[in-house]
Amino acid sequence: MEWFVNIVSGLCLVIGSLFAVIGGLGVLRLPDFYTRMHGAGITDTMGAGLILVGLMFQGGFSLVTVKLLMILCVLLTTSPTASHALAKSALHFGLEPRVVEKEAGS
Amino acid sequence: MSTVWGLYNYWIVIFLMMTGFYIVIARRNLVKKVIGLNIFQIAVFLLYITMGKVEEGTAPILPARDFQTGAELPAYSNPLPSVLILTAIVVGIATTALALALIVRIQEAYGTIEEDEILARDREG
Amino acid sequence: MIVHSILRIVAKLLIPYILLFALYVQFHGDYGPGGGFQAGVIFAAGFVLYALIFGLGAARRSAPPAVVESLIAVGVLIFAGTGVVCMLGGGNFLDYSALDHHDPQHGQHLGILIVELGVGITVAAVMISVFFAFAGRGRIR
Amino acid sequence: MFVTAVAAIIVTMSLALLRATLGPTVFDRILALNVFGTKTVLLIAVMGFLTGRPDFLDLALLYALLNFIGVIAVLRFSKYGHFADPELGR
Amino acid sequence: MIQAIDILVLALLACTAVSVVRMRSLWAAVMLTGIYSFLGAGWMLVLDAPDVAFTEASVGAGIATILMLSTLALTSTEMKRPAASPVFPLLIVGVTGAALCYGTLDMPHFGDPNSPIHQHVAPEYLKDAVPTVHQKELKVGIGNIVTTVLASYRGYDTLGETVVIFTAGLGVLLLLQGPRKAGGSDGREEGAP
Amino acid sequence: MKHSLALGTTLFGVWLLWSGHYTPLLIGCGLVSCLLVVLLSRRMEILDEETAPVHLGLRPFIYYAPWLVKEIVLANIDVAWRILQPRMPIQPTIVRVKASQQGEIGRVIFANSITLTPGTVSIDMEGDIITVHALTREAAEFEESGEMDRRVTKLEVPD
Repeated sequence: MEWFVNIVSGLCLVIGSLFAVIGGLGVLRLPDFYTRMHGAGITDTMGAGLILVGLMFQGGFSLVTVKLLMILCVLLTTSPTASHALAKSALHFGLEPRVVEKEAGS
Repeated sequence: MSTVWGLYNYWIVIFLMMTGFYIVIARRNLVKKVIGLNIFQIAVFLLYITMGKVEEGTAPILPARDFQTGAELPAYSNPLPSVLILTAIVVGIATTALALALIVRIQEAYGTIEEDEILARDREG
Repeated sequence: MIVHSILRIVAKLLIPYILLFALYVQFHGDYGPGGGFQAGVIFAAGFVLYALIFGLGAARRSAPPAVVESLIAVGVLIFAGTGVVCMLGGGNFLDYSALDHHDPQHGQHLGILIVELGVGITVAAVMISVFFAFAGRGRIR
Repeated sequence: MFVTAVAAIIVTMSLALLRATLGPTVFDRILALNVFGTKTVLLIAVMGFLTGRPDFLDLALLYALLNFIGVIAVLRFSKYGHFADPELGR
Repeated sequence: MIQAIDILVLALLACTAVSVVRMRSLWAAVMLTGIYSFLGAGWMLVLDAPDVAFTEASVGAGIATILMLSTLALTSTEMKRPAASPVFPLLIVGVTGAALCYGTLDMPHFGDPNSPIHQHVAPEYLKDAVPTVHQKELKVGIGNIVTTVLASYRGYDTLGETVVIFTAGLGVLLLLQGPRKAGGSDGREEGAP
Repeated sequence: MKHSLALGTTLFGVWLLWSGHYTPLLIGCGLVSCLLVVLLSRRMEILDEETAPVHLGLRPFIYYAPWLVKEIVLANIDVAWRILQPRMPIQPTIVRVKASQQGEIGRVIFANSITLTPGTVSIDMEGDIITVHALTREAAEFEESGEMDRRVTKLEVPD
């Protein structure tokens, strides 16, 4: 049982780390501000989520796990709100998103 | 080689301090100077904390047990630097607020926060 | 007109928990990391969030500046007053063992708790009123 | 595996730092700040397990709560240039 | 391994500091200061000082950035180009830094348990003093030594610090709440006392 | 009053979960703290059904969260794959989505869910029209299909 939990939590941690780095790459590589937000979204959901879930497996049934769960909840509430507020003020500031025409085929 | 890694922390901390120092003496903008002071300040905090660390040590909060194995951890880091720096941080932000308030007043009195312009206006009388 | 309803609702959800977290940090200073200094700053941060979302006027209505400014002094008085009570109890200034003659440990514990409370009140009040002072000052062109 | 996580977090932090330095707009910097805050939360959480003392998760919780305030403050400032008006919530 | 993390985080700190120097927009500089403070707090946690990390975290993320930004809102957000050449300041900074680095050669190495700082006072706090104050708590099994030292052993010191904060707050209020000199209110001070 | 009670109970539960030390002194401190926070919230006028959304019950966690997690994971893999490719095959698109929820909080859940799913970010919300910035055309089409909207609306109205 012990080794099973270890393997699962290890997997979560490693995959989460992978997604965090990919999100970071996205923040760096993507062409304009609005697309970069999607990169940040990856680190905030999958990266943070999987790493915290991996740690929860390590924590077992204890208050530590509860705290990790709360951190996850707070992150999942605040990070989209912050993103939304950020995008909204960028839009009102006059930063035009670069979009492809809807009719044009890919 | 062990010298390099053993003293690496001090060197980086000195580098940070000097960065802050450079901002304070080379930049004319008063807010930027306060930012430089802040960087210097945090570098000093880091210097103290570095000295308090003991190898194999753990945070000075009892009981020091490993979460998973339950084993007693061998040593505590030094609590004294923590105590000194803890109060210093809050005092630091209070004094920073005072400095910023002074800057706001300077802006209102002189219309600028660039050091050379303030001095020039003073010379004019 | 409700413009930033998402921000407003999430702030409404979060503010009570930030304030509670500050109080938690305040009272658990003996057991884990934390204490008056940290708690005061976090409490003030909760108020700052309120002021940022709902405006300075609303924040001033819910925490009148006169009350906050007098709390600055109250915190210091609690701290120093504890010391005086210790002296009245026959000990030295700030020697909390004198707070409880039968059980000096309990006295120490109580003294630390009260003193931290004083620190927390002062820090929170100073930070809130400093923020009010900065934010309330209009710009001069 | 904790080490992998810490390494990945630090790499992400440096990527975000690069974005904060490069800009080009103010909003890119704020985005980088936000990502950086999330990564700090994770770093603190993982460090707690790495040193065997996860009792300090309070710190991560604190960051998760306060990072939001920082971002909102920056936004508010970028939008209105001052703090006095109550428009944001109305 | 702690050492490896330590090296990486410190390198990031140094990079952040250098970018703060290079930023001309005060705005961006304030934001990078926020990042600097984040990293500083993380590093303090690595070095077993959770209390300090806690304080730095709450101050850096909660208040410092906001105060700086509100100052910028009242002054200006752009810095004018430095007029003087950077050679002279660099020289001063370089010489000072070199002297300090020379001084570190005599310092105890990082984490050395035999360094002088661990020989006096602190052992008394840790071994002898803590159980007497927190005997009851020790049996239960809990006690934050930092708080104990802060509030009990160094109570005078802490009282002094509190008074300093009190005075600084008073100073800010005196500076900013007085009558305005020129220009007058532009109507933004709604709800002022 | 109902909301005060709900908020106070939740806060006290959270305190107990955070604390981990159950001595009379600390529980007393917890009660006082919760009371203080509730009083302050009332004073701040932030205490209503939005602060303590009792009317939603546990439905969001049981019916909605698992589906959302599935969507988030799928979207994550898709976006990550696109970022990793050297040419980055993205087609940034802007679409407008109608939110059919009645209450504010339902709309907030909807907008935040959109943002949480990588590949789509809600960048503006006026009335019941949410502007969504999508990284790819597929993501945009998914939002336009309105499935998420229906699921969030169901949370508000019990069947």
